[in-house]
Amino acid sequence: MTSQSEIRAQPVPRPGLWALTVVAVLVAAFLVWTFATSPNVHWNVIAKYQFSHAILQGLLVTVKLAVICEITGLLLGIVLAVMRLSSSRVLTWLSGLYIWGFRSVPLLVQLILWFNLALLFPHIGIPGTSFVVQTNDLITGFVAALLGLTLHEAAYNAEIVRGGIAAVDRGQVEAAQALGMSRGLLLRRVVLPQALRVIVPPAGNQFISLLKNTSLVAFISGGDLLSTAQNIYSGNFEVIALLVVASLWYLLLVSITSVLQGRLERHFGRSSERSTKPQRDEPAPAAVAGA
Amino acid sequence: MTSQSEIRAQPVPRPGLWALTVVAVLVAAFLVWTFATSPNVHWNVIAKYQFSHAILQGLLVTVKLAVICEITGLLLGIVLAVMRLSSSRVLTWLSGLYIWGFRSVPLLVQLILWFNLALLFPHIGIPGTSFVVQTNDLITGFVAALLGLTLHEAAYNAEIVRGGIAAVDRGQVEAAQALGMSRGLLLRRVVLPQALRVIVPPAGNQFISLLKNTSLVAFISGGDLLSTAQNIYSGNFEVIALLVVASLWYLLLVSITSVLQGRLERHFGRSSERSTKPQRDEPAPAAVAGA
Amino acid sequence: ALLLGAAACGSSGATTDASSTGAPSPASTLLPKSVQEAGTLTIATDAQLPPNNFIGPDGKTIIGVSVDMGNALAKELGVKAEFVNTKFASLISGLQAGRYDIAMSGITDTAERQKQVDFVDFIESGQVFIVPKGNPGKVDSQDAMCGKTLSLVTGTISVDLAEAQSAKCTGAGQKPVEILKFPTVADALLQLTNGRADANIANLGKAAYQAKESGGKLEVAGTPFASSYDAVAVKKGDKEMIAALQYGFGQMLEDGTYQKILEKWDVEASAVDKVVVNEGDSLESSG
Amino acid sequence: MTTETASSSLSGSLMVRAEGVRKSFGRVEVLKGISLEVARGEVTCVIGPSGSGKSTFLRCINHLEKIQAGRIWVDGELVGYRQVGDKLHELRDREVCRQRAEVGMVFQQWNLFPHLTVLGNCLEAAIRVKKDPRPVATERARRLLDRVGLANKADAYPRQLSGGQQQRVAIARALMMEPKLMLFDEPTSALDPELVGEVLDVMKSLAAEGMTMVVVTHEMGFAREVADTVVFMDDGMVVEHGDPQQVLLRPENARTQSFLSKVL
Amino acid sequence: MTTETASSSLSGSLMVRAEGVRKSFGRVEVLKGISLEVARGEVTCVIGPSGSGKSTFLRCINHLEKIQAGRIWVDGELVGYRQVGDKLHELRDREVCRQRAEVGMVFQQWNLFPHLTVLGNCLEAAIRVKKDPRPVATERARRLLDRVGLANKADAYPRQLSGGQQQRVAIARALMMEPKLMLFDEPTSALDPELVGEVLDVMKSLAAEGMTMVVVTHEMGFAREVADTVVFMDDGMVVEHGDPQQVLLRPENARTQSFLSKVL
Ligand SMILES: Nc1ncnc2c1ncn2[C@@H]1O[C@H](COP(=O)(O)OP(=O)(O)OP(=O)(O)O)[C@@H](O)[C@H]1O
Ligand SMILES: Nc1ncnc2c1ncn2[C@@H]1O[C@H](COP(=O)(O)OP(=O)(O)OP(=O)(O)O)[C@@H](O)[C@H]1O
Ligand SMILES: [Mg+2]
Ligand SMILES: [Mg+2]
Repeated sequence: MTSQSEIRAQPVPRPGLWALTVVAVLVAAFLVWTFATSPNVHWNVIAKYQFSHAILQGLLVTVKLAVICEITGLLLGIVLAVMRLSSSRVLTWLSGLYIWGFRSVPLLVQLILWFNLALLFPHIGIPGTSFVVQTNDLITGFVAALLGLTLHEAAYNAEIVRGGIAAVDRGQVEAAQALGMSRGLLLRRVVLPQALRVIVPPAGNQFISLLKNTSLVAFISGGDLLSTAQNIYSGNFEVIALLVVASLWYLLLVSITSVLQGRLERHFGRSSERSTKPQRDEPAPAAVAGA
Repeated sequence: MTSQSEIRAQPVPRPGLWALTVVAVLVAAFLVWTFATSPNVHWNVIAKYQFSHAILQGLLVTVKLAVICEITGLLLGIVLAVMRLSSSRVLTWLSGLYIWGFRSVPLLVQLILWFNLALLFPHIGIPGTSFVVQTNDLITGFVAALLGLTLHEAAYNAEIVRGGIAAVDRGQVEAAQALGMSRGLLLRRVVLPQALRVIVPPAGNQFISLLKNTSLVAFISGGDLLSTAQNIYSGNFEVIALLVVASLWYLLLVSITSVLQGRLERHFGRSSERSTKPQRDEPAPAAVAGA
Repeated sequence: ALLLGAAACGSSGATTDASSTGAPSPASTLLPKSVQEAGTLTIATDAQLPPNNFIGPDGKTIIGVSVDMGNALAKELGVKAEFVNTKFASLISGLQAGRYDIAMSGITDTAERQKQVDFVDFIESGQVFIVPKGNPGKVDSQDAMCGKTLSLVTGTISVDLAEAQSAKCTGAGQKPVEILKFPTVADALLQLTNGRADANIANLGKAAYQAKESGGKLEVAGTPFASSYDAVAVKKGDKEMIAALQYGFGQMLEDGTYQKILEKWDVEASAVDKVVVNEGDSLESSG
Repeated sequence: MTTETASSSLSGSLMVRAEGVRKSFGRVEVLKGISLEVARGEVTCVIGPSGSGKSTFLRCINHLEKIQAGRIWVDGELVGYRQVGDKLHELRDREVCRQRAEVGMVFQQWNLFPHLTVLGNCLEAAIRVKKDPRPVATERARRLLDRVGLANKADAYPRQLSGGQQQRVAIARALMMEPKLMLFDEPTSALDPELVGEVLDVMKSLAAEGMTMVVVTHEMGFAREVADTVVFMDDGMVVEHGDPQQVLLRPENARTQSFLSKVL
Repeated sequence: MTTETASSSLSGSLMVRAEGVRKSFGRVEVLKGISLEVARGEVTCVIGPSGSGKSTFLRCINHLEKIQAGRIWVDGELVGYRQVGDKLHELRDREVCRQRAEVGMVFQQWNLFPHLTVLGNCLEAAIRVKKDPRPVATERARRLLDRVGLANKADAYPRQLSGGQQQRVAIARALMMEPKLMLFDEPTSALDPELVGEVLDVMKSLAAEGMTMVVVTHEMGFAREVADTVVFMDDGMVVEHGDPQQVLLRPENARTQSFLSKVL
């Protein structure tokens, strides 16, 4: 009887989908081709600078700043998020004030203020001791960049982490409390590992923004990737070529980030899946949402 | 019997917390005071420019661009997120490609490429018709800014929305499907309203970043708030004063955003709370997390 | 120099179809047809460089040498000048994309840049130092730069000069020049006020103006060295435009408009006798 | 062709007909050839140990899962596919939705929409899927809520209700679509014992009115009282089926016997 | 001062003593003066309708909720406060944690840590709170898992287990802390009937070994068989308490009677 047999159904024809795909691929190919063959895009210049010492130096600065400030900014952000969610009014308020202030002041302004701290405090010393340094010696461009980027990232990451913590099931906290775990312990061992599932996608965004934001160190004489490219083109006027050089490196950096982000998401998504049913490997939660 | 009586316990003394608060308030007060009284901060200049026509004009450009591109970027981002999570490989891949590309290329580069599209296509026309326009006439600075910012925001928002959708309970989708809701309907009426709870905090971040990112339109001769301030200080060398002017406006903009964000969070957080118990008004999920 | 003849050619070509415009002035027919038709000369400038091109005290109008020169030029050529404030990156790419007709932004003519655009050189000036009041770093000559910190603007020839000097310093067993680079003049000069840097290098006209504007915090030091041309940037090979500009400048030099503008901004010392094309390298080699 | 005609004629009196339904998740086969017939107006209770595939089978009837082999008809219409000659064609989203709209489903975890009021939960699909005018839908919703004893909760949000109340709203929501068939997946197992009665009462009255129902349940009392047929599933197969007296009180199969001894 | 001495002497044989416990959420009073005594080694079952405050009371014993009036002592020690003269002082986080560590609690929704394996769930608090050396803790964890019949699941993640298995892990996790008192909040109500037995069996064996337990449950069979005392709560008050035979079979209070008639 045929109706007993395996189901090998004709899928619903999706001419629209295929048309869209073909159009998208054609458009992308056309853009890439036009770009690649345009006489206004000087590939010889791009080739010359892609691996030049100055650009690589800038790349290094960008990566170094971004990685360091991601770590420090995330740690400070976690502290701020926990303060924000704490039961102490004072801490909530302090953290709210910080987040408000550092999300408000443009990063550029912050960097310039830190770099020029000597305008406000020519010397920094510890009162009562003879320890006094010239502010300008203490706050080098790199230090100013670290400070500015860390404080800036912390404010944004605090919001992201707060969202993640709020999404963790309350039962988890109570179970940990019932086992006698202190607040710090339950936060570190129970809440944060589970919050990461929600935190990772926006944190990925934020890190990529950070990679780009390093270019503001140009204003404090730091030589990151993008501003190195800008420095070079302001000398030789090869604007498009140098921007392509920088963009290609960014494509690489973002690719690496995306791969890492995907790994983290799979790692935390897998173990954090709540399930009331045994041994069920749920499919991606919203495969249902699409065409 | 005393043990029957109301509990009015002495709270645990928290000298550390109070010390922290006092130090934080003192430091903040000291910074504000030093800043306010520093001879290097020219309050008369700040007062002169705070409400000057040029600055207000810049503020308007910033707000206009940010609001329009938040809307367009969020809508496109939702489409991309849904594509990303769809069961169609092709759509998933197209959306992934888009997100990768537009998160990678620095916004600055995108803006410059759009603005100078004429380098690649001097004329734009519809083949087969006589409709042809000069690309430079079509792509004004404002159009280029809208294009660039929208496409950029869409990529970031797509990731945020994807995270939000993934956090919605699968049972909700199935319940909607079982009622015969089509994919579009269940997405609009069931999934997205609930995803917003997780989406709002990072989306708030993203909008504030967008407010700041409008300053890149300076590269395509748009006059936003921050670059107007920069232009002015280039002429009169009042760097700090003009940056303060811009920052004060940003403080106002971010305050408004934060208030709106808080409202949205409360709105969506309230109704989306899952609860297996009747009539329980759960306290903020992680008030437990703090000191 | 190489383009002078070609420019003449171009101008004669333009004359033939001048009949289409309403303006009978022979000068207006020199401009490329598209500019004639539009009636405006679109000039790109990065308004962050006083006294050449910067935002006036009202906070929005672009003023300066470039603006006055551009307006006068346009008048000579029978069109209106329209200034667009933009950052350096789209100054050049916009020129190449045909969005702007010319760029006037205190641009220095160098051999390397001539590969991308053509220059009509109309200001010649040597470089001097801008230092904090009293010149605490004692930077008053190129050799005095050794071991000192200079805060410079990216993309200006001052960076090349400082780097060359730094090499000389180390060659002579002295400390190198420490170079900080900033996107705008204001950001660079702030480091002099802030005490982080000892000097900035700028051409004489700009330096004098900036010292004056600083309200006594900064002053000019040293005698001018390393002369260079400030130029109008024109899309590479736009011979008609070059010819038109040369004609316009020629008229302005003749009737004294040119000198008056320079005097207005206190930079008359930077005047040229004759406007030339792509001659930047000739001064560099001599400087 | 013959099959098509055969099935049509057969299913004249049948609301659900399943033939050799197989379903795997990855490499694990969860349903191993389920055949079942539910006549119009009949109540069928499905019992069986956890993991035996009861929920999966119910979900297949509503095409929430795609089956790998076999066929399911609801009211004579093939679920999820259109047969043209020998070939099967997947139905479009729109058609699948139409089929699902005609079948009501109540889940164990109720799954009310938390962002809508009780009334909103009831109206949503009626207005947007069934395209009822709002006044008509509201009128029906109030009648149904009254019937499940929640007339006064129309404006409450789900989180303000007890589990038993939420489950009754879920039933009203499903009934709003005026389905020809109701599927219940352990509708009382997440409820406190005291609340179970409320929900079972509503289901009994539905059965009494002649609604065709397939109910996965562990409430043996309910099965005995209401079911026309009891189906015992184990390990993806129908092990025993028949009228409740026979299956529940005199089971033949050893597995059924051991299961019932634990549950009763 | 007198109270202090009185309570100390009284509680010599008492594991839990609650006196006039009141608890409100906002304006709603949920516990309206609960007094209760649980002797060492005794099993107390708390029954009552939904919303009567059973869970809230259990949570108060573990100081997961702060009470507004009254006192609770566990093993003679005031929960959550230190009394100095007439004045109460809140305990520091560290001391509250120590008190909680001595009381095991098993929730209705089991609440295992999804990111840790079964063994990891058991070890976490033992190593980090109780400060047992890892080998000692691992050794004990394996013994306990063996005891609840899950020795072979040590490396599985919670989501790979059935509900009954997860609940048994939750019990093992609580026992890892070697508590003097175990609190169970409807430990079987989220389980399928077939799985309930597994969990009740473990609890019975615990009771047999003399563990003091307070169990909120709807399993009347269990209460009858295992409990030394049954407490019936309604609307935030203890309505009836006594030995199971009396409360369950010959309830005096009308509310208890009506409740039991529905549940049994
Ligand atoms: N989406 C899925 N992916 C993988 N396995 C699944 C999925 N859904 C169900 N299963 C597996 O299929 C089997 C049958 O599951 P099903 O939920 O149908 O059982 P059940 O009889 O309803 O059990 P219960 O009484 O626990 O609800 C189980 O082993 C389950 O783990
Ligand atoms: N955090 C809270 N905020 C507000 N109200 C609460 C909270 N926790 C409990 N309640 C209310 O207190 C009352 C008692 O709740 P509790 O959970 O203790 O009841 P229960 O007897 O355990 O009921 P069930 O059998 O449903 O678990 C209920 O009306 C509940 O809505
Ligand atoms: Mg099931
Ligand atoms: Mg309870």
